[in-house]
Amino acid sequence: MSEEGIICRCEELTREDIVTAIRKGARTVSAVKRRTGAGMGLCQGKTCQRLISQILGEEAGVRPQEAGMSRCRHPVRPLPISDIGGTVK
Amino acid sequence: MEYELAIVGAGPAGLSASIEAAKAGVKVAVIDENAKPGGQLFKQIHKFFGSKEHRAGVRGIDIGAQLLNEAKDSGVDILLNTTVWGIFDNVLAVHSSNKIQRLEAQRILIATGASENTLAFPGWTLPGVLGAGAAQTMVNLHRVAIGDRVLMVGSGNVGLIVSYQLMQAGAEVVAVVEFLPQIGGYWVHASKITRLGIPILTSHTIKEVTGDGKVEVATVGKVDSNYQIVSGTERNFDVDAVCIAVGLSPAAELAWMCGCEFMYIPELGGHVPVYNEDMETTVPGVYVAGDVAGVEEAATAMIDGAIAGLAAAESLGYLDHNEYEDLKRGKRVSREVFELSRFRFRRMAKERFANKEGRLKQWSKT
Amino acid sequence: MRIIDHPILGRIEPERTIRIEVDGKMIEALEGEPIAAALVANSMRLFRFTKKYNEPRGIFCAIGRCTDCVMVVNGIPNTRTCVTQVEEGMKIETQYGSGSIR
Amino acid sequence: MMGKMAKETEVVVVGGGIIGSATAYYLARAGKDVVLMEKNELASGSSGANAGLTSTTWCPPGPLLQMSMASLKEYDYFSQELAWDIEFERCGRFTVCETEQQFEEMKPFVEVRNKGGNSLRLIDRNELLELEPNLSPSLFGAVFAPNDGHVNPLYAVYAFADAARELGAKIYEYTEPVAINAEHGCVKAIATNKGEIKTKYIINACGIGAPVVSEMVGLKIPIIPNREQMLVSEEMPPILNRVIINAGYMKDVQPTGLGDSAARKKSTQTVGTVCNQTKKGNLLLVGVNDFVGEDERTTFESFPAISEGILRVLPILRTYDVQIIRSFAKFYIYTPDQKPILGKVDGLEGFIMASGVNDYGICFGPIIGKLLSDLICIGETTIPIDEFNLSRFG
Repeated sequence: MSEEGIICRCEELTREDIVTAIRKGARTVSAVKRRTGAGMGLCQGKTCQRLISQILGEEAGVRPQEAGMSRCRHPVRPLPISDIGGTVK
Repeated sequence: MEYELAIVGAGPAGLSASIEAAKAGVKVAVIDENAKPGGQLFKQIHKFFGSKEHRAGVRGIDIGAQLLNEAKDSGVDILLNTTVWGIFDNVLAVHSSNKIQRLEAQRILIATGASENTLAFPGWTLPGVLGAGAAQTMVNLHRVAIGDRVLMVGSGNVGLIVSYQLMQAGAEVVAVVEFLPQIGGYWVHASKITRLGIPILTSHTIKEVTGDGKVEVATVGKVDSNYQIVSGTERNFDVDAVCIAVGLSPAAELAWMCGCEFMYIPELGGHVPVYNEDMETTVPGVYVAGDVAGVEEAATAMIDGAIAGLAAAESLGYLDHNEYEDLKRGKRVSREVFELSRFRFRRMAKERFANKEGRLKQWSKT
Repeated sequence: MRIIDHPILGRIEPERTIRIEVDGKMIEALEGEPIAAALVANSMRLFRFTKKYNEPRGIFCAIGRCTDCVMVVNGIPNTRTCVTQVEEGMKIETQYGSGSIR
Repeated sequence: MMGKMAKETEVVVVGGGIIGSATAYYLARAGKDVVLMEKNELASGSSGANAGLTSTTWCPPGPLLQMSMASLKEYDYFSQELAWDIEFERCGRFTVCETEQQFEEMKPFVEVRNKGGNSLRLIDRNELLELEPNLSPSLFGAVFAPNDGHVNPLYAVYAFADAARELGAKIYEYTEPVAINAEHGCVKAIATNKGEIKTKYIINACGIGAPVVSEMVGLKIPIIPNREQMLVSEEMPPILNRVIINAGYMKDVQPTGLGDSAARKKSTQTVGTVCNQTKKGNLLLVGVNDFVGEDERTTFESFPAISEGILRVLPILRTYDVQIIRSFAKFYIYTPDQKPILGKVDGLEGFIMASGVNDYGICFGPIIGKLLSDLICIGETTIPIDEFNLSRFG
């Protein structure tokens, strides 16, 4: 269970999951994301990125400007596929 | 769809920008994903501080209504229930009425505001733990109670104001917890809630929240100088809601997508798009205003927005340079309150560009 | 619970109420309000259980960003209830994991 | 992981994608002193942004088919025997035909490949719908490839890299080569932004960056980035048991021998319909391919293009109003004949190519790593790779 406390709410990743990724060498928010999937869920990292940046600071001394943010991609909100491919009947 | 200026976000920054630009003759659209325009203004039922020119003493909700009327009167198109889900060069990708569309714009203003920061403690995912801004939305906008007994985490202005508003809406705020040794927000706000008998526990933090499927007990403790909980100081509060008010970050996804350069400035809320004195980012034709350009107050957002609107109008040829400077200066007179943070920002931004040969000149049109 | 009287905002006069079905139970909602508000007004706070740890979740950001308040709405899972308006006869269900295919 | 950089090693692998990580792993397993360097972060290039497909279907008989099948075995071993969780599954794949003509074209296609050792099977609409009830009944039939499947490409890269490190390989991220020192036709050392390393071998596993590294020794490589745009859906319950790809896309994009790949003009944009449901439940939807240099932005038009294609094949996505949560674009490492560029380079002892893997790098990564390790350690490879030598481009 999430005794340790959840960090990524969507993907249900705990602080321990994030710390393990950092111990394996992740030094940026993007690298933590690739290793753990944190920020790949429905909200696309809107809540957890900042927390992960903080943990990178605590665990590895990474400053927020170096931790960066993971790349923003379209769409900024979930988009129903039938509204995108509207012309197909 | 085609506009000369497309503004994303119908909050104080976006609406102010739209008014100035439309008055100068620009064809403007303001786009907002919500059913109601106004951004955070319609949650803000307290009176604002600051100078008279910037509507001090007026409540956020009333400012929102005024701006909205002014924008409509100036001929601004306000597209509601419309989400801008991306920006592709000069095309805004919008989603509304079950379809996606392209909205072309010669200038783009991103005024998407900020989002709430959070704290991760055991139990923070339980129903009943929510952002203070979220509580404000539920209580003031949707008029539903988020709980009867609430613990507020964070004593910045948001924490203090929302605590007061929760009391106004009939809830009981059992305490405000602040991990720093002093209260974060203005004294005026703090004294309003202490007068109501709400304790503000400085040098305290939340340890955990427990409950069966919902918030039942919040445990807080006193922290030492390393911000670690001193064992034995824990105390429990029986509550059914916990609000987190630990600051805001610019909601700058669209600016990232546009390829804007960013800087990390903790005082402005974290990663902020770099912009010049016209509120233009490092991507020509893309402007920012309001919280997305650095978390401040609604009054700052309105000034930011007005300047961005004027700057866009000038760059589109609707104002000559002198007219623009005069109008802009007019907006700036009452800026003293906010000058400090902006000055700091400008200085940092200049330092950054000074390291890049040739860029400084391009960036600062002075 | 609804906040009917408010010292600053005044009194709300629930004009048009509609009925929605939540996990088989009919409740009243106000036209134009988001699903999440209607549920909270009826003292419902638990919106879903997560997939991995089966943990309860509810409203967190209330503005459509965090996606924590998703439920199955008219058979469609992962619907953000804080930004989806109620409609007469809407069928809302607690979501388990990522929902299921009928 | 960071630490001070080694001064000397036997092999330097440049490029921290699937090819580089796998190569480092097999070399380390063979006891070689190996350094893996990546100018950005592990898996930050094409290996980190693709649909994770492992496929033998397209492979013409010969070394490519042999390599693809051998690579799947390596994945089996790595994920089963060594228990790395990389979400590898031989779930099978349907190359779906929307018309009778496409279906007819597939008959010789299947025959040739099966003679070469594959076990493909043509199936009609009824069987297709029985196996995949959510597919559109308007489809005509499909090629069933029982051994094809998918892997989580990110986890695969990290697993190979972590396993390599456990075996003693040194991994340096944010380490970019700036020059290669060679004397008397032999590789001597590689200079990077973090310092110089003496080495006997340099393996260029850089993906679309490979021409830059080869340029350091005066080699021109005909690799061109081909942008591939994809959409990612929200997590959903299982709606597909296998990977789906439309026959038209395979013909347009992959070197199947069906179309004349040389005729694939560089100006052409292709739109395909590929759907892979990950273990977690997200759908990875491919894609729009075009040649736009190294521009990795996505376009507005790719959204309706990809969505319309997939809705035709999987109408259930409309019923459930599935939401798209992300898009991305990365590069397919295109070569003129769509074959990889592998092996030694004439006139420069110690310089080895491991690139040009078009869109099959994830599938081929393990076997390329293994073959190149064999090439260095024992001087020969179990599958002939001569036809992939750079010299073929003259």
